[in-house]
Amino acid sequence: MVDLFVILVSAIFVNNFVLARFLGICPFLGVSKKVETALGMGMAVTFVMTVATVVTWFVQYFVLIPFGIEYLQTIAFILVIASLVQLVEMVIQKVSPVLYQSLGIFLPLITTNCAVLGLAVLNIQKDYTFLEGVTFAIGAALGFTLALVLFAGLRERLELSAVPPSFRGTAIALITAGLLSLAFMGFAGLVKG
Amino acid sequence: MLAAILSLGCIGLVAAIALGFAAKKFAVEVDPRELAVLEVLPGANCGACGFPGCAGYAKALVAGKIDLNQCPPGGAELVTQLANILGVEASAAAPEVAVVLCQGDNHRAQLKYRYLGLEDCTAAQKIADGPKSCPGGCLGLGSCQRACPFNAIEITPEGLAVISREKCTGCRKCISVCPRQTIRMTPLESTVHVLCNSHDKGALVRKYCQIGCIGCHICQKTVPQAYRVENFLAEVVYEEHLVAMEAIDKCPTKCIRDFATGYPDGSSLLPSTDPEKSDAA
Amino acid sequence: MSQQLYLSSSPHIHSGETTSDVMRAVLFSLLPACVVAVYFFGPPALAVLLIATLGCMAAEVICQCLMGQPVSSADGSAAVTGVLLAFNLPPTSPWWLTLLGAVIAIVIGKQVYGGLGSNPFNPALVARVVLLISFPVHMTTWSLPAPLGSGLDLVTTATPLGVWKNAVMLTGHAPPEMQAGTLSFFLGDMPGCVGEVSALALLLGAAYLFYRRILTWHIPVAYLGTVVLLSGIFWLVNPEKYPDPVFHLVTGGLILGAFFMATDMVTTPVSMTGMLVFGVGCGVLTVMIRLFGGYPEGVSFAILLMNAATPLIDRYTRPKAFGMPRGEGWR
Amino acid sequence: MAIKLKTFCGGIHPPGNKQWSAHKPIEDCPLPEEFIVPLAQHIGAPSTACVEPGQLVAKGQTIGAPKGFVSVPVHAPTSGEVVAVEPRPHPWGTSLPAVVIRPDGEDRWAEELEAADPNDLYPEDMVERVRLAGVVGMGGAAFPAHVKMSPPPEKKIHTLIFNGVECEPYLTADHRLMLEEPERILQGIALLRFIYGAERVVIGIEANKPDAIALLQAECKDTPVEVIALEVKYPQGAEKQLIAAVTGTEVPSGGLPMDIGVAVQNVSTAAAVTDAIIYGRPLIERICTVTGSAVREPKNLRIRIGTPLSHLVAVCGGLLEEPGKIILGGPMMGFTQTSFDVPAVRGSSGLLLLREEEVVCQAEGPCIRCARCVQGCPMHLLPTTIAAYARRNLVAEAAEYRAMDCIECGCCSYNCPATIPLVQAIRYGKAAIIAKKRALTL
Repeated sequence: MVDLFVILVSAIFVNNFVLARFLGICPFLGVSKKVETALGMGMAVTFVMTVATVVTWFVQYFVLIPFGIEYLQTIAFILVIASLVQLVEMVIQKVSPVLYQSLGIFLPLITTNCAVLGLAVLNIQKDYTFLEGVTFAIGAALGFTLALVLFAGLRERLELSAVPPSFRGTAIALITAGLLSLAFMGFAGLVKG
Repeated sequence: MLAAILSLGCIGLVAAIALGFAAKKFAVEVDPRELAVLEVLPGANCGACGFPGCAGYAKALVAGKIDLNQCPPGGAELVTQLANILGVEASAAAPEVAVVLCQGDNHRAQLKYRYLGLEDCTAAQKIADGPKSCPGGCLGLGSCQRACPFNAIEITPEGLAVISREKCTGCRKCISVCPRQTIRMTPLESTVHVLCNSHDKGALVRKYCQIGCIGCHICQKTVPQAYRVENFLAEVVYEEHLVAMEAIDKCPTKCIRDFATGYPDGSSLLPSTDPEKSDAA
Repeated sequence: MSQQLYLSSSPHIHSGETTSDVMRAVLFSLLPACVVAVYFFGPPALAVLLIATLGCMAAEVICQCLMGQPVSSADGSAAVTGVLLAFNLPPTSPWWLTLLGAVIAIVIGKQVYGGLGSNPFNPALVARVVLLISFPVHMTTWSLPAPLGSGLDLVTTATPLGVWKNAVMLTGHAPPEMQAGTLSFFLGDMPGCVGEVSALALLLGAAYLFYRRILTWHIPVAYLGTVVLLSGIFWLVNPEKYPDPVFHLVTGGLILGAFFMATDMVTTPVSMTGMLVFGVGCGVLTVMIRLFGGYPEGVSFAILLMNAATPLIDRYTRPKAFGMPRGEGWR
Repeated sequence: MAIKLKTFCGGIHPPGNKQWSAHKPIEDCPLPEEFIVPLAQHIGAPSTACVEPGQLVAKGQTIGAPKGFVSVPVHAPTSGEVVAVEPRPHPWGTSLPAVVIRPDGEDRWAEELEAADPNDLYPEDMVERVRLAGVVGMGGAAFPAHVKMSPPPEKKIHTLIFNGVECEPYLTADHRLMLEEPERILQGIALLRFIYGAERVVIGIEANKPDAIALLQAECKDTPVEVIALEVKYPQGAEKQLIAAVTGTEVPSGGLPMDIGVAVQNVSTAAAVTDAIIYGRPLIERICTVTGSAVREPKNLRIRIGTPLSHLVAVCGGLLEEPGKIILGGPMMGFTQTSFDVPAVRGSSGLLLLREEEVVCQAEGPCIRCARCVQGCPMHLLPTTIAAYARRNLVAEAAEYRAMDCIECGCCSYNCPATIPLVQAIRYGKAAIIAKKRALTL
């Protein structure tokens, strides 16, 4: 139990996927203009990450290892994740057109998102059990959502402030992301994970 | 090797089946014409059409609810493209630009009081009808400038809005925010305008503005077909703009202006040097 | 005659207190701590204070000139940032470190966001954290206080929090000698950053700000209350390993943080509920980082993290508008 | 022992500046050379002129007929000749139709006005007499009183509050009225109580008028009317804040006081109701405080509606210096005027002349989020956020932050260290919200 908690806290705060591991920067910058959209994206990522972890774990331990083809890990994972995200996209488009519209082109981006692939690979590297892996995935996704929502809040506020023209848009977003990442350094050493 | 190929192939197959199934089960109907229309629209989402963004306009177009010429930034070219996609006859709109019908900046026009507060024309207009004595004159607080999606409007240091004819796309955003209807849409080909918006009697106009139209009819007497005077205010009959310049020198208050020869004083907008554009005719 | 009249929207009278009045009051309230700093750390502390303050003001003027904006250093906000930055640096900081901090605070922390009022993070803390991460050695070299006239040289040592953290890491329990000096810590006789050492001087300044109604009680009370409560629980559970709440209060930058850094108006929520949430958040994060984190001191990081959360807090803690049923649609 | 005075949450404490005129007894203002009686003096449809240039009118004669239910007639302030019916500068800022009357000096009452014994009247008759007399809310908003007095039958009024707060700085008109003519007010209160059938009747007075509180308390000793002293705080006299202070209940957002069974009337409205019901006299005069540092001798004047401001200034000994601002109403919610040519109207509780150096003309600075506007807002809104959205034309966001609940009291702007014109920005946003709603319903 304690182990799982440590994994969770570590993935959310200490080794935050976006702000400490710098994975998934593209949606972090792209889908963080509005808090609502960020929440939607966060939920989509949480879902994808969790499902991807489950599937890749099974692929790893029931397909790749038994057949001795671990060297195909990357390509197999990409294949699985890509088709999975396609599936999610179709479902969302049908079930919630509003959410689909606000997530826009970034849903397909989860397909090739290094955060998801990175998570799957890290899971295997760290020799996590199935339960640990899922916990790690949820933690990572929550961390991603946390960073995304915090950042979206900041950007919404920036919209109302008098940022000099040359810094408007992505420039100031990158600076803010840097400062946010600095603040997250405070969690360093909180738990060894 | 065989195991690798087989297992990857199997994974691929499973994924393909799942996707194929989902494509059937969760298919969403999108009118292909809508996508095609969206493709050709400028994508500025300026809202000039009155719909929320280009996607909204595309939807309305495909539904056949409106005319094809509601997108000023797209211009005539877009109208023909849209007509091709939607299979309708095109009715091209003549290109238009917005013009500020006022030259009464803070030096030339009288102020009735000193205004304190929000830098916004609509807000100032609510306080005793705006600080300018002239009821139609430009307040120069820059509401149109902030509304312009194309940065085509500047406010001169003397407090007058000036619209660049090169940058203006005719989107009408400025018109909707101007509380005094000082900005008008005019045909791009006509460069001559009576730059005044006051319907007050000549004597009153003289009192509060050095450069306002006093309704003296001299322009109309000089070129009868090119000017119309109503309620003490002259107006160019734009169909006859070619001969309208003849009256420019005759105007006693110099409120008729030919933009082909440059912008009002104080504006940093350079005189139009492109011969194509200045004699667009 | 009518041309001389002013017309405007109501109201037509004003409290008379302007932004620069507020900034001046904050500067004034920081004076006692400045005096104590110079008393305990001598000329080096004075140098840090001067370089940081003048550096910030100069950086602001240069920035605004370069960007073609009207120069607004007269409002005093850059000076406040400068003094607060100096308060967050060790008295032994070399001049270039201080100056770099000043430039980071003003340029990255404030001007790129559009100047006063637009920055989401406290500029002084941004600079401190950047320096702490970039120059850990310089930023964690502390010296024993050597009161003016005592003839002592500045001796390199560690802060009480640092000593405690080291002891816990090495031996698993608190160093016995640390529990003794609460009163001298309170007066400022401890190694630490320029402005954080004397809780007494800081409280004096804070009292003045309360008197001027520039501070409200919400953030400091929520912050300190949370720290006392949380550290008290840990202390009761294991007094061997965790220090008592009073130790937490008087050591490190907690008082400075709670009254002067976490209350920076620009980077904190605007509603009362929001301020309470902000304060509690700061408290929790501070205790967590102090007790379990890699850094001995967590105040800066805690405040920066809560700064980041401020827009969200603002969003979800809107006051209940007059005439709205409690807990419906609003909040 | 200090008793905790009733009040509301939020608000500000601007300097009262009432000492200049608080001790000055009400003086009758002599007739000016010319009256300018605007046809629009109340919220609702303006009345239409029913006299012509050249016609002779008597004091109290109807010169403007009401148009619709939310509208009241306009009466001649004195006897004389109608000189013109034309647009004239109006306190609201634009030129609006007005009847210009040159007095003949006789000040002869019209014959059609009849006194009545209130014991013979039904409440409906009383309301009708109030309507015909053109009585409006005299606190400044000038909402037709008869509309307020005819709540729909399902909205039973149980509490009737009389507003003697006068929280606007400088103004002392209501204060003097309460001191000098309490019987007129109390008669009106009795009549209104009868009309509404209210169980509880309260007069709320700010604690800075102890003489008025003592006097009215003594007068109301054996009546069911309570006189309550309220904490000195602006905007204690705003309708919703007054109700909150007296009853402890909040008027629902977007609703009216009648939704919680409360009605509020100004004390001077009560006095006007007495005149209308008992004497049949229309609303042609009111008490107006002429004050400010640019006036030689601040006074409380009983003025006729339609008196030009220049005349009021002359009666008060003229100007000490050219004013920087001419404000009709109080300094917190009054309207600045372009000249002294505009007339005082029914809602004009004061004329305030500020010297040029008193005018707040500091350049606007950036918002430092000090939250003073939030702490001061009596409606518990976030003024800085609403203003920021309104200025960027983010109408939906401004509406979501409840811009429409703003009562424009000015507390936020008063407190703002950056001198941001918050009220003006919010007002702008409100106009945009209304325009958008209208566009959507069309």
